[in-house]
Order: sequence, then structure tokens, then C-alpha cells
Amino acid sequence: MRSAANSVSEHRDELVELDRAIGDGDHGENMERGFLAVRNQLELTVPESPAAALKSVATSLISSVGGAAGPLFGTAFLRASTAVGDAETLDGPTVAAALRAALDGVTARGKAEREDKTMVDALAPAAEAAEAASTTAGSGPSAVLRAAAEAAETGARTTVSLIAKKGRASYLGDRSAGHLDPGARSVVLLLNAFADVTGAE
Amino acid sequence: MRSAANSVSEHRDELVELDRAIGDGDHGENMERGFLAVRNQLELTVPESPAAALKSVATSLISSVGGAAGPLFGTAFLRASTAVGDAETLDGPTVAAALRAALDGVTARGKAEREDKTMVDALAPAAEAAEAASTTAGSGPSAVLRAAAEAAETGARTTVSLIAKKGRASYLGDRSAGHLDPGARSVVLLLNAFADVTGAE
Amino acid sequence: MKKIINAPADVVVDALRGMAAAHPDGLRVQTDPAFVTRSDAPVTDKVALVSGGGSGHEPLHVGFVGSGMLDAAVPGPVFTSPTPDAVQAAIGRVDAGAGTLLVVKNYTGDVLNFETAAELAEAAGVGTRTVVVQDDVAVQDSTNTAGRRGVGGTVLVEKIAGAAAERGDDLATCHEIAERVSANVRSMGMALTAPTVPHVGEPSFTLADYEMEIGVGIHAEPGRERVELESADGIVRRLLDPVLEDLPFREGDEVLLFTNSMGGTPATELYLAHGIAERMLADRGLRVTRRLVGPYITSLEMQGMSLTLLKLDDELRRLWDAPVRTSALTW
Amino acid sequence: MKKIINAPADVVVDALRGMAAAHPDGLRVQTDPAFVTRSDAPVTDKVALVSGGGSGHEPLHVGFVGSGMLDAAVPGPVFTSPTPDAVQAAIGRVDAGAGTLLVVKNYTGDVLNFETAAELAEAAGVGTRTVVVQDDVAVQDSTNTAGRRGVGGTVLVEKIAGAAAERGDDLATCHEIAERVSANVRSMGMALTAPTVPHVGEPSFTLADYEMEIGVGIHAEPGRERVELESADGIVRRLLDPVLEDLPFREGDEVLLFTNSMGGTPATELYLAHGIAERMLADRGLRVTRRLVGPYITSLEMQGMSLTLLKLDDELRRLWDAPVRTSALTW
Ligand SMILES: Nc1ncnc2c1ncn2[C@@H]1O[C@H](COP(=O)(O)OP(=O)(O)O)[C@@H](O)[C@H]1O
Ligand SMILES: Nc1ncnc2c1ncn2[C@@H]1O[C@H](COP(=O)(O)OP(=O)(O)O)[C@@H](O)[C@H]1O
Ligand SMILES: [Mg+2]
Ligand SMILES: [Mg+2]
Ligand SMILES: [Mg+2]
Ligand SMILES: [Mg+2]
Repeated sequence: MRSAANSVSEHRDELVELDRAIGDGDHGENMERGFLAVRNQLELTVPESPAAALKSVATSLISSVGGAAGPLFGTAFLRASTAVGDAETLDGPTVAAALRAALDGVTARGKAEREDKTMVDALAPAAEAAEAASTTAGSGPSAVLRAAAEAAETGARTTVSLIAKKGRASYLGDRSAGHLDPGARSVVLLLNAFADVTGAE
Repeated sequence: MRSAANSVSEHRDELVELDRAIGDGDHGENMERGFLAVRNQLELTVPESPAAALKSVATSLISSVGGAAGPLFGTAFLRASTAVGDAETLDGPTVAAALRAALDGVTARGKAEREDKTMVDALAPAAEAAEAASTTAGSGPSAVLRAAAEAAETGARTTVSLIAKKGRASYLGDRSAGHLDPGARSVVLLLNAFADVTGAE
Repeated sequence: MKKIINAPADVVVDALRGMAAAHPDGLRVQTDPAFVTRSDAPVTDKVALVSGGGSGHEPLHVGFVGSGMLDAAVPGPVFTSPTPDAVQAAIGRVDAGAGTLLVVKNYTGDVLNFETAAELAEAAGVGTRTVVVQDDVAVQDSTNTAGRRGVGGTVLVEKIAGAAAERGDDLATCHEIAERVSANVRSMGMALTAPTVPHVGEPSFTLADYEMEIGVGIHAEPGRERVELESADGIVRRLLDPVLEDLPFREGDEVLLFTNSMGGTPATELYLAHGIAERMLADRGLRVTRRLVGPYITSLEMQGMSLTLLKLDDELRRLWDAPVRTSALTW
Repeated sequence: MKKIINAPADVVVDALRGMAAAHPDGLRVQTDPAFVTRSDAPVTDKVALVSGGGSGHEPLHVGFVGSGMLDAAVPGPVFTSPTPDAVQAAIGRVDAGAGTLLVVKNYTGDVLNFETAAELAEAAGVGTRTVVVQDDVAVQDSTNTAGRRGVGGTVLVEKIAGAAAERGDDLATCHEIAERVSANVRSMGMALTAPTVPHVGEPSFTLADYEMEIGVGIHAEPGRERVELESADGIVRRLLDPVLEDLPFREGDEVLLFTNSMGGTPATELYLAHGIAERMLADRGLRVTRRLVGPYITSLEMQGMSLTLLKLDDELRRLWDAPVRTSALTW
């Protein structure tokens, strides 16, 4: 999680720029503030289980990010936490289930479909890729996350040519095309960070 | 008077620029508005005497220019009108007396001395030169006005290096040096116009 | 970036501190989480009105806290909606047991965060209703977008529903009146220049010297079109026509005309535009009987304006006229 | 030049027309010559207050016409003082026989034109007194200049002398009170950007991106110094120090703090600066008991602010608190 926070901080300006192009320029600031809160909270009390950790992340995000991204990423981590249940360590299928739950949460709250040029365009292929990878024999959590991150990256890249139908970028109409969606980019940053850490463990 | 109005209109932008450098940029607009009013008034009722004409100019200026220049030029023409008295045509000495009265009026109202970087730096040498020229045998009004206009021009040029002590430019302190005073420039424009017309008559 | 600030990240809290200092009698200000309440809240038996949203639109919402308008306002970071816990904390502070009406501008972030806040409040035993204001006719294709944005109409909803609450209407009635205002109000805005968000440091968009943006949102979201600068007559017509067509407003309708500065537009220009709008409305047979002119919902220092029209009925007019005492609106 | 106007030469009159439309009940607006009066003027037996000056500083003076403040305001062209006949016409309209107090900001043009107007009014049988406000401490060498300019203090003179007139004080007393405010008030301003006068079409001065002008006047006259941009703390200190030293204000003094926007500065920045000023004054042992925060004396769209301090006594505080109902100031 610390590495996710670092990655978000490092990419703050990139996210701000992406959001400035088709939104209101606060996404980098919002995410940085959120993951600083996450890190502080996790340093204060070490969670007892993966589910508790995910729930702590959700609460920190919801109460510090604001904007559209706060409730959406918050819901994603909250649903992931529920999906993980009382698992003590995360195996491949659990990771995949968590990502699927996260996706369902985001679409339930935000009502965005694929190709609406939102974080869903990264998260949906990530969840699918994770499921596919987890059914391959011998795929541990690290391989699943790596597959998810790669699919998210590809998915995020498709947002460039899309016309936004949800979120602030939708007001741009045709003019939203030609820009990467900042929320989708954040999904990629987070999944990459998780994959890196899990791989290194 | 019409030619004075034309000259002011032609130089509107120059006066605005001069005032923008060391004042608030309205002098050209103010003078143009004033002399338009003067012209309209003179077209409405043809004054019966030089004194009446000067008084009409004064009233038009006072009631249309505003700013510092309005009351000062207004007073100048008002005093000139009184000085001219019931003269039916203006000879050299009367012109000189009118300019002296105008100067006295301006200094009485505005309390500026020479070298304060105001219209006084053009009007004072003009009045002196007019007096000197009018005592030369055979100097008609046109020669007197020409001498006044030339002295005003030289006087106005001295304002460039001066530091303003009166009017809005005084707030600039040392920074007012290096710029021609717009009010002094207006005096030059007016005297030149009068000299041209009188010479052509 | 030229601003009178210390650290960009502290702007909202620093401004709230100044607001607390400036209005020691009327307002109570809390900074963590950040919200502003009227000093006499909770007001016994009164329905509470709570609004909020990203900062940078002042006086909306914090300037409208006071008797006859909002009980609490929850400012988020600049242009970013506040978090649910902040909203819930504000509700908890002002709810007097008669329930709380939430006034929400229609932006994904505001809607989602207030939704969660309402759930949290309900869980804590507070009855809530929510009105989502969406009066910006600049957003044309509302099915392929996040929907119409809440803009100038929000000020009118807060004033009128606030008056209803102040006279003792219950939650359902306050909500009904707020929805009635919302259903009868339409707005459109334009910009001559872009604002600069403190933590971004650069203008939100770039307009050439001869361009203006028609249909701009209060977060400097792009509008319907970017066109060459026109006279005030042309600008007002470009705002008024789509507003009039939308409801539609008809000949004989009694309306409130709200001419709003986006922040950086001087009073002279605003009054000038207001005069033109009044004349154009009169030409079309509408009766302007109430008006509001000033910077009430802004986008930082953006130069520009918006026009808001509300169709009045007797009750809405009476509630508009009812006394209000806030830092930004008083009569 | 980006402005919401039609012809630059018509800006003032067009804006007055809009003002008339916006405030049909409270104001009467005349355009030739241009002046604004409260609709119930002349008010029987009341001393009349008349002020005026170049336009572009709104709400000063037109926004302060109403009960408890000005009876008439006479707006000149943008940044140019009005002519004597316009001022005299306004005096003639509002004088009720109890005499008229003229509130004049100390600029050569204003002083001269109001002087002539007073002469004309006296000749027409109206008793007049004049207070010349000169509170701008940025002007240091007042013997080698046109003297200190009238800035923020003017708003306070108009409010307090207006309250004196409203309670029935005679002309001599209103004048004495106005002079008392004038003697006890000091201001200083700064700018981040320059305004553009409509008929000029270009900014009044040029500041680099990293520069600010300290001690600027409301016509964008240059200030004491042009320095590098600083934090809000630094800016407020640069304004407050010379103000405090000047009167001087001393520990224990009761003061009114007026934090003014030059026009283009958003409310957040203004409140933020106000909070800092309150803290600095508290640190020095001054007691701020009254405050005013907002854009009340502006320079078109100029970004920047000014701070004004008035030393209060019991009577001035009471007059400050007295009700006022104008388009820009109401309580
Ligand atoms: N309805 C939605 N469903 C899913 N994601 C959304 C939705 N609306 C916005 N987003 C995501 O949120 C991102 C913007 O987040 P952020 O800038 O923090 O919030 P805001 O738009 O309120 O300023 C967008 O890039 C997009 O990916
Ligand atoms: N006290 C004074 N005595 C004489 N002339 C003055 C005085 N003050 C200002 N002026 C003249 O007035 C001119 C400025 O006029 P103008 O720009 O029309 O008025 P304002 O300064 O009110 O904007 C200056 O250039 C100067 O020549
Ligand atoms: Mg954003
Ligand atoms: Mg000038
Ligand atoms: Mg945002
Ligand atoms: Mg001027």
C-alpha cells in the first residue's frame, strides 16, 4: 500500500495534467491526498487481515479524497474487502474475486459502462484478465495482479480515443477524445504498484 | 476653436498614451469630449464677442471634461474671457493679457508652480513670450500666439525631465521623470491651433 | 500564478479561519472536517438546510449560511466535492430533529459524496431529503453526459427553500419547494478568461484575446462553443436565448432574473449586462419582478457572467422576499 | 481588451440603466447628467450626503446610495471625476433644506470639480460642507505630491456620516463626524494585476508574472514599490505595517478592520488575508471589534487588495452599527 501511495505521489503532476485536459485538474491532488491518508492510517494501526487492510484503505479514501474519485475508489476497496472475506493471505482466485467485486461496486455507484471513458475502462479488463489468469494452474496472486495491471494498461490506453459519457469529461463532448482518462490511469498506477510489491514478496 | 477641437481629436491617442505613462490614461478622452462639447455649443449659438466665445468655451469645458483638466482649462478660458473684456477683436496685447489671466487662473485653482510638471510649465512661458512679443511694435495677435505656442512647446519639452509635484503623476515620484506631461502637451496643441487659425485669417 | 495565499494546500482552511474572524457573531467555523454553521444552530423544530461542494465558488455556499438560508455549508478542496464524513458531521451539528434537506449541485462527485453522507446520516437517525440542482442548459445532451450541471439556480434554491424552512415548513414541504424551484429555473454562463486553481498553478483553459467561451461551467468546464468576442448585446442574447427556449419561458410569465458574475467581472459590466437582459425580456413579454445582480456563484477569478431565470409563482415570490441574513445576502 | 460592454464611451450610462432596472424600488437613476439618488430623496429635515468621483470603483459610490448612507452619488466617466454641473444637479435633487455634506476623495480632479459644484450650490442657496478623504498612507511625501489619496476610508466615512445624518444630526455635526472618521482612518493597497480602462483598451500598467505593486491607488496609480510576489503573510504585513505606524495605532486601541478587494480578487483570498490581518493585529494588542470584508472600493477588474484601519470610539461604533440599506451594503 505504501508503494501505491508513493506511485500516486510520484505521478501527481501527470494525473493533474490529464485531469486538466478533460476535467478540472484536481485528480492528482485528490489521489495524492487520499493515499497519504491511507498511509498515515496504516501506520497508526496495523490491520489484522487483508480484508481489514482493504477496509481501512476504503475508509481513508472515502474520507479524504472527495470528488468523483473518492467515493468510487472507496467503494472499490470496500467491496474488495468484503470479497476477500476472512482469507488470511490472498491467493490468485481471491485477488480476481476482489477485483471483480471492486468493478461491480464502481459500476453500481457510478453507473458508467465500458467505453464511457472512465476508470471502468481500465478496471473491467483488469478484472477479466485477473479471472482468466487465476484459472490457469499455478498462478499466484502476483501473476494475477500482473495480468490485471497489463490489461488495465491496455484498457486505459483505449480511453484516449473515446468520447466521455460520464464524469466531468463528458461535458467536453467530442473534445474529450484524444486524451487519456485520469481515473483509468490511476487504476493502472495502483495495479502496477500492487503487482510490483506482491511480486517482490 | 473648431481647429482646436480637431487638433485635440487628432491627438487623442497621443494624449491618452502620455497620460497612461504617468497618469490614468484618460486625458485624451477627456479633452476630446470637452472640445466636442465646445464645438457643439458654438454651432448652437454663435457668440457675439471674443469674450462671449471664450466664456462659452469655459462653460462647455467645465461641464464636460471632468478630471483635473476640466476645471483648470475651464478656469483658464473663463479668466481669459474676463481679461478680454469688451474688445471686439483681439490685438496682440489683449491676447497676451488673456494668456496671463489664464495662467493666473490655473495657478490659483491648481496651486502648481513652474517645474511641478503640469500644464503650468507650458502656459507660464507662453504667457511670458506673448507679453514680450506683444510689446514689439507691429506684433499682431497671430505673431503673439505663434510666440506663445513656440514658448509653450519649449516649456512642455522641459517637463520630460521633471519630477511631478502636482496632479496624479506626482504619485509616481522619481518614476514620473522621462515622460512628457499630457496637460502641457494639450496647452501646446491648443496654442498651435489658435496660432494657425489666427495666422490664416 | 498570482494569488494572495500562503501554501496552496491550505487555502480553504486559511480562508475559513478568516471567515470565522470576520463573522464572529453569525457563524461558527470548524476546520477538521471543514464546515460552517449558523451560530444559533440547531434551531429548534426547524428543518435544517445543508449544502456544500468544492471551494472556489464563493460566496456559494459558505456565504449563504445564516437565518433564512443555509444552516450549514461544507466546503471541499478547491473545485473538489467534500467527503461524506464532513457532510455528515455538518448534518449532525445542525439537525434539530426535524430533518435535513441536502442541496446538491449535479456533479458526479457531489452527488456520490452527498449520497453516502445521507446514508450515514440516516443510519444515525437523521431524516434527510436531497434536491439535486441541474439548471445549466449549456449541457445539451444530458443522456450522454453526467447530466446538467447545477449552477446559478442553486443560489435561488437555497434562498427559497431556506425561507420555507425558516417559516416552519416540514421536511417534505421544504423538499417539494426546493424541487419546484429546481424544476423552474434555468441558467447559462460564459467566460472571457480562465481561473487558476491554486494547487494546479496554471489557468484551467486558454482563450485567445479575441475569444470567449459560451456555456462555460463554474469549474471552467468547457461550454457549448468557443466564439469570437461580441458586444454585450450579443453576449446576453447568446445566454438568454437557450435559457428561454428550454423551460420554455412564455410571454406573460413572471420571472426572477439573476445576473451573476463569475468572479472577475466588475460591477459596471454586470449591471450593464443586466440592463440588456431586462430589456430583452421585456421585449418578449416576460415580466421581471425580482432580480439579483452580483457575484454569487463564481469560479475563482474567472471573468465572465451567467444568467439565471426562475419562473415565479406567488409562493416562490413570497419566500424570495422573506428576510435573509447571511454574510453574502441580506435583506 | 475583454469586457462585457457595447461602446466604450457608453459604459457608464449603460451600467446606470442596468442599475436602475435592478433596483426599481430603492434607486432613482438619471443619465444626463448622470447621478443616482435614493428614491425617497429629499428626506425631510435630513442633512443630505452626496459623493461621487470617476466610475470604475463600484460599488463606490453608486452602490452606497440608500437609507443610512448616501442620498446621491455622481459617477464620472471611468476614472475621471464628474463635472460640477452634474454634482450640483444631484445636490439640488436631494437637499432637503438642512444642507448637504459632500464626501470627496482627495484627487486634484475631484477636489476641483466638487469645489466648483459647492460654489454653484451655495449660490443657489444650499448650505454645503465638504470632507476630503485622504487616507492612503502609500503616498509618503504628501507635500511634494497632490497629497494623500482618498481610498478605503471613503467607504467608512460615507457609512458613518450617513448614519449621523439619518439619525438627524445637523450639517455641522455630520461634518465634524465625517472629519473625525477621516482623521482616524488609514489605508494601503496592493495589486497583482492591472485594470483596463474601457476607452483606453490596454492595461494601465504592466507587472511581470512574479511581481506585485505595493501601495497602489484605486486608479492603478503606481505605489511605493514594485517587488517580487510574496506569501499572503508577507503581503498583509507590507500593508499593515505602514498603516499602523502612521496614525499611529497603539496597543489597546479599538479598531474596525476593512479588508477590501480591488475587484478581481476572489472571496477566498480576501478572507484568507483578512484572517492574517486579524491575527497580526491581535499580536500587537489591538482590539478588532468591527470588520468589513469584500469588494467595496475597486479598480475595475484589478486583482489585489487593500487594508483600512479605523480607530473607533463609542459614537463611531454606534454609527457603524446603525442600520443601512443600500444595494451594496445592508444591515
Ligand atoms: N460515473 C463514473 N463512473 C466511473 N468513473 C467515473 C465516473 N465519473 C468520473 N469517473 C472517474 O473519475 C475521474 C475523475 O476524478 P476526479 O478528478 O478526482 O474527480 P472530479 O471529476 O470530481 O474532479 C475520471 O477520470 C473518471 O475516471
Ligand atoms: N494642480 C495642478 N495644476 C495644474 N495642472 C495640473 C494640476 N494637476 C494636474 N494638472 C494637469 O492635468 C493633467 C491631467 O489631466 P487629466 O488626465 O485630464 O485629469 P486626471 O489627472 O484627473 O485624470 C496633467 O497632465 C497636468 O498637466
Ligand atoms: Mg477532477
Ligand atoms: Mg488623467
Ligand atoms: Mg473536482
Ligand atoms: Mg482621471
